[in-house]
Amino acid sequence: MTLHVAEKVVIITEKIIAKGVCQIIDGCGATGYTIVPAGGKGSRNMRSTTERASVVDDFANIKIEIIVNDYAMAEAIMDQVKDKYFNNYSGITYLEDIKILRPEKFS
Amino acid sequence: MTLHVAEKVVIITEKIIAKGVCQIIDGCGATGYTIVPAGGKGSRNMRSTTERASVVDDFANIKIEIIVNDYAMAEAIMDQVKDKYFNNYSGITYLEDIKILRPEKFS
Amino acid sequence: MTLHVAEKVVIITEKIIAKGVCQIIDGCGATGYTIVPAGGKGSRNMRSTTERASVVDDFANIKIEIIVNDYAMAEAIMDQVKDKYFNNYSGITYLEDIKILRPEKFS
Amino acid sequence: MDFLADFLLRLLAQFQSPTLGFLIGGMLLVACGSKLTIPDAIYKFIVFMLLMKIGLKGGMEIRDANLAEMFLPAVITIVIGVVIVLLGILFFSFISSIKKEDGYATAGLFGAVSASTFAAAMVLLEEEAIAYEAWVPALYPFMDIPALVLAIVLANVYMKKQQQGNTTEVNVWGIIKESLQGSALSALILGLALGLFTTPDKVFGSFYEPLFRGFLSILMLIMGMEAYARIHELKRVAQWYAVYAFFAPIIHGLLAFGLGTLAHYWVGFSPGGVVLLAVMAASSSDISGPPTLRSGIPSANPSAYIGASTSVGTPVAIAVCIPLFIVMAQTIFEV
Amino acid sequence: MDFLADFLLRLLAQFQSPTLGFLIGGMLLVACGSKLTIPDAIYKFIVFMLLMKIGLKGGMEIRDANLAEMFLPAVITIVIGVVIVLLGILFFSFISSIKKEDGYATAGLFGAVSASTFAAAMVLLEEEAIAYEAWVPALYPFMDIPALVLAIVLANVYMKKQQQGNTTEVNVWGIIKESLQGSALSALILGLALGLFTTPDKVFGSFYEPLFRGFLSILMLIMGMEAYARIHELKRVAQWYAVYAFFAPIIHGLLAFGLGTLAHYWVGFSPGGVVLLAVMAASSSDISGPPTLRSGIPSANPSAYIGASTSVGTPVAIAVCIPLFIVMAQTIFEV
Amino acid sequence: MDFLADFLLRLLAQFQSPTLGFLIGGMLLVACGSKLTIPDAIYKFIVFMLLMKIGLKGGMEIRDANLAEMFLPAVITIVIGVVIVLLGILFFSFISSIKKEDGYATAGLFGAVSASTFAAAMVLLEEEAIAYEAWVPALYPFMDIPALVLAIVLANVYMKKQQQGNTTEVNVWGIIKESLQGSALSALILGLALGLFTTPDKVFGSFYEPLFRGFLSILMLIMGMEAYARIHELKRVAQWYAVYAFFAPIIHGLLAFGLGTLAHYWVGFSPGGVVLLAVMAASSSDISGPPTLRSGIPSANPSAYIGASTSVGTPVAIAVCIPLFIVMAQTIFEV
Ligand SMILES: Nc1ncnc2c1ncn2[C@@H]1O[C@H](COP(=O)(O)O)[C@@H](O)[C@H]1O
Ligand SMILES: Nc1ncnc2c1ncn2[C@@H]1O[C@H](COP(=O)(O)O)[C@@H](O)[C@H]1O
Ligand SMILES: Nc1ncnc2c1ncn2[C@@H]1O[C@H](COP(=O)(O)O)[C@@H](O)[C@H]1O
Ligand code: NA
Ligand code: NA
Ligand code: NA
Repeated sequence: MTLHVAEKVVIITEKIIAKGVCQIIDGCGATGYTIVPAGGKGSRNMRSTTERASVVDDFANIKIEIIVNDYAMAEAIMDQVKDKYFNNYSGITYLEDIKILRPEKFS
Repeated sequence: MTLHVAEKVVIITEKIIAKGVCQIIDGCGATGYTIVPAGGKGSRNMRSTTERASVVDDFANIKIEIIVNDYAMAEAIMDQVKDKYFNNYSGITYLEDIKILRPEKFS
Repeated sequence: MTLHVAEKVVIITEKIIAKGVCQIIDGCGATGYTIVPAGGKGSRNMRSTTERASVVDDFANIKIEIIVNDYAMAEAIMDQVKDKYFNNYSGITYLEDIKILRPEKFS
Repeated sequence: MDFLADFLLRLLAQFQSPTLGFLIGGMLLVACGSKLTIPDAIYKFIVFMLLMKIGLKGGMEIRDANLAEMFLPAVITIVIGVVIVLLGILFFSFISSIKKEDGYATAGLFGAVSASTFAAAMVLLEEEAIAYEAWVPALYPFMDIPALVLAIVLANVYMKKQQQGNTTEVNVWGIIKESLQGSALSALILGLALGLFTTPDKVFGSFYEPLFRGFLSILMLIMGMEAYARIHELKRVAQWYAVYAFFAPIIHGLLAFGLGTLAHYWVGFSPGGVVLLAVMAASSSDISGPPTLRSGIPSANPSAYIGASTSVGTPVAIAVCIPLFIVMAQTIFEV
Repeated sequence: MDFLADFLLRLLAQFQSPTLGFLIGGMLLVACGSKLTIPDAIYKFIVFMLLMKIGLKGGMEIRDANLAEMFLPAVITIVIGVVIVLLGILFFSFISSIKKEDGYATAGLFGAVSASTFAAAMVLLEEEAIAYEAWVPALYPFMDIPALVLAIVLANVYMKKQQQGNTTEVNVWGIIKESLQGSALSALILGLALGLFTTPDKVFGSFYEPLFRGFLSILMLIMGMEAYARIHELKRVAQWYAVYAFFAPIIHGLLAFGLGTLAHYWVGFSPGGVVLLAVMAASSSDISGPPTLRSGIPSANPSAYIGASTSVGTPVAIAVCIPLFIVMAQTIFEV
Repeated sequence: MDFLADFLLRLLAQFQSPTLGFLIGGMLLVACGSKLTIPDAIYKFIVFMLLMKIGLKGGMEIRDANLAEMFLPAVITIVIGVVIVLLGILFFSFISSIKKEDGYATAGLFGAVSASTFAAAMVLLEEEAIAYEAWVPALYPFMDIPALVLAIVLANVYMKKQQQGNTTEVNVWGIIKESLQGSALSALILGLALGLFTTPDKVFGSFYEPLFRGFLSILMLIMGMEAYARIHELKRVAQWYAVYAFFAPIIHGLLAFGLGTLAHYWVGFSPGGVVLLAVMAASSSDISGPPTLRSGIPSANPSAYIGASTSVGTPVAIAVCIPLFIVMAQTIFEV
C-alpha cells in the first residue's frame, strides 16, 4: 500500500454561512468535503451543540474538512473563506498533513 | 510528559455500513474507535447532515477514527474496508500522524 | 500566505464531564475550543451516537479539540484532564501538528 | 354517459381532500425554496403512530374475524407482489442503457408497500364510509416481503452468472428477517399483537385513533417535500425511470383492483378491501424497502430507485391512484 | 375611579393565566439551574403546529370574508412596521456608543413580528371571548416584511456611504423572498392556502384546534427559558439595548392600538383585531427575523439584537403588553 | 381459598393491561433485532408531558387539600428511602466480590424513584377506580432525595476512610440541589407550582390529561426496549446485581405497603396512596438518579447499577409489583 501526502483544510465557522463556504470550496475545484456539526467557544461567542430548543436557529457551528492534494488549492480555499466571511462571522481555519491512498481521487 | 507517535486511520463513509466497518476494525485488533455523524459531498452524491425529516434513512455519512500504534494494522484496516465496501458504497479513507500519551492503551 | 505550526489537543471522553473539561481548558489559558458529538468503543464500554431514546442520558461521548500555539499549554491541558478524570471516566487524549494562519489568534 | 359524468364528478371532489392538499403543499414549499422543515424525530414518531394505529385496530378486530376469509386475498396479494417485480424486470430488460441491477432494485421497490400511502388510503376510505375487513392491513407483509425477496434473489442470481468467482450465497431467510425487523413492519406487527392479546381500547380511543388524521396530514406534507427535494437525483439517471415510475403505480393498482374484484365476486372480498389491495400494489416502499435493497443489491444505484419511487411513484400513488380507485369502487360496487 | 379599579382588577386576573405562568416558570427554571430541556425537534414542531392552526383557521374563514374590509387595516399595518423601524433608528442614533449597524438591526427586529407572541394573544382573546376578523392573522406579513426590508436597506445604504469602494447592491426583492421563505411565514401561508383551497375542517377540528392551547403552553415555557438563558449576551452589550427592549414593545403596541382604534371607529375594525394589531407591533421577531438580519446586515452584532429581543422584548410583549391591551380593549370597547 | 382465588383472578386480569403489553412488546422487539426506534426527542418530551400532567393535577387539587394529613405519610416516605439504601448497602456488603462503591450506588438508585413507573401506576389505579389523595405525587422527592443523598454521603465517607489523602468534602446541599435541578423533579415541581398558582384547568383538560395514557403507552415501550438493550451490560458484572434487582423491588414495595397500611389505619391514608407509596419504593430511578450518582460516586461502575435497575429492576417493578400491589389493595381494603 503506497500512501501519498495530501493536505486537509479545516474550517470551523457558523452554520448560517455553510452554503457560501461550500460554494467557495466547489469554486476552487475541490473534489468534495465533509461536514460535521459542532459547537464551541472562541473569541466571539459560545455556540452550543446541545439538542435543547434553540429559538434562534442557525447559530450553531459546523466543521468542514476538505482534502486536496494541491497545496495552492488549500491556500486558495483558506484565503477566500477568510476574506469573504471572517470579518463578520466567527470562524477559524487551519491545515493538516495527511496521507491518502489514491491521489487521483482528490484532484 | 513523553508523547509517542501513533497513527490515526480516518474512514468517511455511509452510515448504512457502519456495523460492517466496525467489525473489520475489531477484527484487525484495534483497541477502539470513535464515530462522529457527518454529511458531505464526494464523487458520488451529496449526503446531508440536516435534521430535517429524511424519509429514506441510513443514507447519511459517518466519520470513524481509529487510533493504532502499529502501522501494519492501520494499513490492514484501510485495505480491508476499501476492498470490501468502496466499490459499492461511497467512502474515503486516510491516515494522520498523531502523538499519544500511553502507547500501551492502543495495542 | 504564511502558515505557522501549532498544536491541536484532542480529548474524547464522556459528555457528562464536558463542563469540567472545558473549565480546565479555559483555566490553562486556551483561546477557545470546538466540541463535536461522538460515539465510540474503547477499553471500557460502547457509547452510542444513535438518536434513539436513551433513558439514561449524558453517557454519550464528545470530542473536544483545542488549538494552541504553545506546546507547554497543550501538555498542561492533557495532563490535567487525564489526572482529574481518566481514572473514573472513560477517555483518551492525543496531539496533532497543524498549520494555522494567524498565530496571534491562538495565544 | 351518466356513469362517466358521475365518475368525473366524484374524482373532482376527491381532489379537494386536504390529504392531497398537504402533499401538493409540501411540493410547492420546496419548489419555492421555503426553509420550513419537519424535524426527523417528528417524522419517525408520526410513522410509528400511524402504524401502531393501523396495527392496534387490526388486532382488536381480528379477534372476532373469520380468518379463513383471509386465505384467498392473501394468496392474491403474494401473487401481485411477485407479478409486479417480474413485470418491472421485464420492462427494464428492454432498455439496454439501464444497468441490470438497477432494474431489479427498482422493480423490487415498486413491488413493496408504502405504509404512508396505505395510511392515506385508509383515511380517505373512512371519509367515504367504504368498509373493509379488519384483517386487510395484515395483508401488507404478504406483498412487501415476497417482492423484496424475489428482486434481491433474482439480482444475485444474475450477478453470480456474470462473475463466476463470486461466492456470496443468497440468504432468503436473511432477507425476510431483515424485512420483518424494519421499523415499518415491526411497528405494524407490534400493534397487531397488542391489539390481539391485550385490551388497548381505551388508549386506542383516547390517543392513537383521534391523532391519526392529523399526523397523516403532516406525513403527507413531508412526502410532498421529499418528493420535490429528490427530483434532482432522478435527473441524474435515465429518463426511463421517470416513465416507469409514472405508469407503474397505475398499472399495478389496476391489476390488483381487477384481481380484488374477482375475489369480491368469488369470496365476497369487501369493496374497501379491493381499494386497499390496489393501493398496496400502486405504492412503492419508502421506509423499509430502500435499506433492504441497498444491502441486498449493493451494486445498484440508490439514486435511481429511490428517486423514481419518492419523486414520482409515491405522488402518483397518492394523488392519482387513491382517488381513482375509490371512485372506481364507488361506481362499480355502488357503495 | 371606577374605570381605573375595573381596569386594575381585570389586569390582575390576566396575571393568573397559565400562559403567563408557563413563561415565568420557564425563566425560573433556568434561573434555578434546572436541567429540564424541551428538545429542539419538539420546539420546531410546536411552532409549525401553531402557525398551521392559525393559517388553516384564517384560510377557512376568509372564504366568506369581505376582503375589502382588510384594505385599511393592511395599510395601517405596513405603516406601523415602517414607523417602528424609523423610531428605533432615531433612538439609537442618539446613543453614540452604539454601532450604527447594530441599531438598524435591532430596530428591524422589533418592527418584525413574533409568531409565538401572536399565538399567545389569540388564545387569551379566545379566553375572554373577544372576537376578531378572520383575516387578521393574514396581516402578519404586512408588518413583518416591510420592517425587515426597510432596516436592511437603510443599513446597507449607510454602510455604502461609509466605504465608497463597496459594490454590493441591496437586493430588496431578495430580502422579501428570504422573509417569505422563512419557516414562520411559509407555514402561515401554507395554512392559509390549504384552508382556502381544500376542506380541512375535519383534520382542523380533530387535531390542529384541540392541541393549540397545550402546545402554546409549552412554547411559552420555552420562550421563558430562552429569555433567561440569553440574558448574559445582553450583559455583554450596552445597557441601552435593555432600556429600548423594555419600553419599545409598550410604545409600539400603544401606537398600534391607537391607529387600530381609529380604524375601529372609521371602518369598524373589530376590538379583537385592534388587540392583535397592537400585539404584532409590540412583539419582536424570534424565528425568521434573526437569520434574515444576520445575512442582510452581517456586520451587526447578533448578541445585541437577539439578546434585546429574546431576553427583554418578548417577555415584556407577552407578560405586560398582551394583558394590558386586552384589558384596554375591554374597558374602551366594552366587550 | 376464595380470597386466594379472587386474588389470582384479579392478578391475571392485570396482565392483560396494555401498559404491561407495551413493556413486554418493547422487550420482544429488541430481542428480535427490530430496527424500530422512538427518537430521543420524543422520549424527553413524553417524560416532560407525564410529569407536567402529574404535577399540574397535584397542584390544582392540593389547593383544597388539608396538607396536615400529608405529614405522617411524608415522614414514612423519607424513612422508606433511607431504609432501602441501608438494606441495599448491607446486602452488597455480604458479597465480597463486589466493589464497595458499586454497592452504594446501586442501593441509592433503588432507593430513588422512577417517574415512569410511578406514572404507569397512576394510570392503572385510575383504571381500577382506586382513589388517592391529591398530594401523593408530591411525596416523590421525599423518597428520591434522601435516598440519593444518603448513598452518596456514605460512599464518600467510605472512600475517604480508604484514602486518607483525599480532600474532597461531601457537599450534601450540592447533592440535594442537583436532584432538584434534574429534569424529572424540575418538571414535577414546575407542574405543582403552575397548578397551585395559576388556573390551568383548560389547558390541563384539553391537552395534558387526554394525552397522558397514550404517551404512557409509548413510554412503556421505550422502557421495555431499553431493558432488553442493556441486559448485556448486566452480563458483564456480577450476577448478584441481577439477584438484587429482581427481589429488591418486591421487598421494598411490600415494606412500603406495610408501612402505608399502618398509616391507612392510623391517619386514614387512602388505599390508592398506599399503592403509590409501595410503587415508589419498588421503583428505581431512571432519569435523574444515574447522572447524580455518576458525579457523586464517580468511581462506581455505571454498568452495574444502571444495568441492574433498567434491565431487571424496572421491568419487575412495572410488570410484577404494580399489579400485585393493586390486587393486594383491592383484596385487603376491599376497594
Ligand atoms: N483555540 C481554539 N481551538 C479550537 N477551536 C477554536 C479555537 N478558537 C476558536 N475555535 C472555534 O472556532 C469558532 C469561531 O471562533 P471565533 O471566531 O474566535 O469566535 C469557535 O466557536 C470554536 O468552535
Ligand atoms: N475531497 C474530499 N474532502 C473531504 N471529504 C471528502 C472528499 N471527497 C469525499 N469526501 C467525503 O467522503 C464521502 C464519500 O465520498 P465519495 O465516495 O467520493 O462519494 C463524501 O460524502 C464526503 O463526506
Ligand atoms: N483506539 C481508539 N481509537 C479511536 N478512539 C478510541 C480508541 N480507544 C478509545 N477511543 C475513544 O475513547 C473513548 C473512551 O475510551 P476508553 O476510556 O478506552 O473506554 C471511547 O468511547 C472511544 O470513543
Ligand atoms: Na407496491
Ligand atoms: Na413588531
Ligand atoms: Na425506590
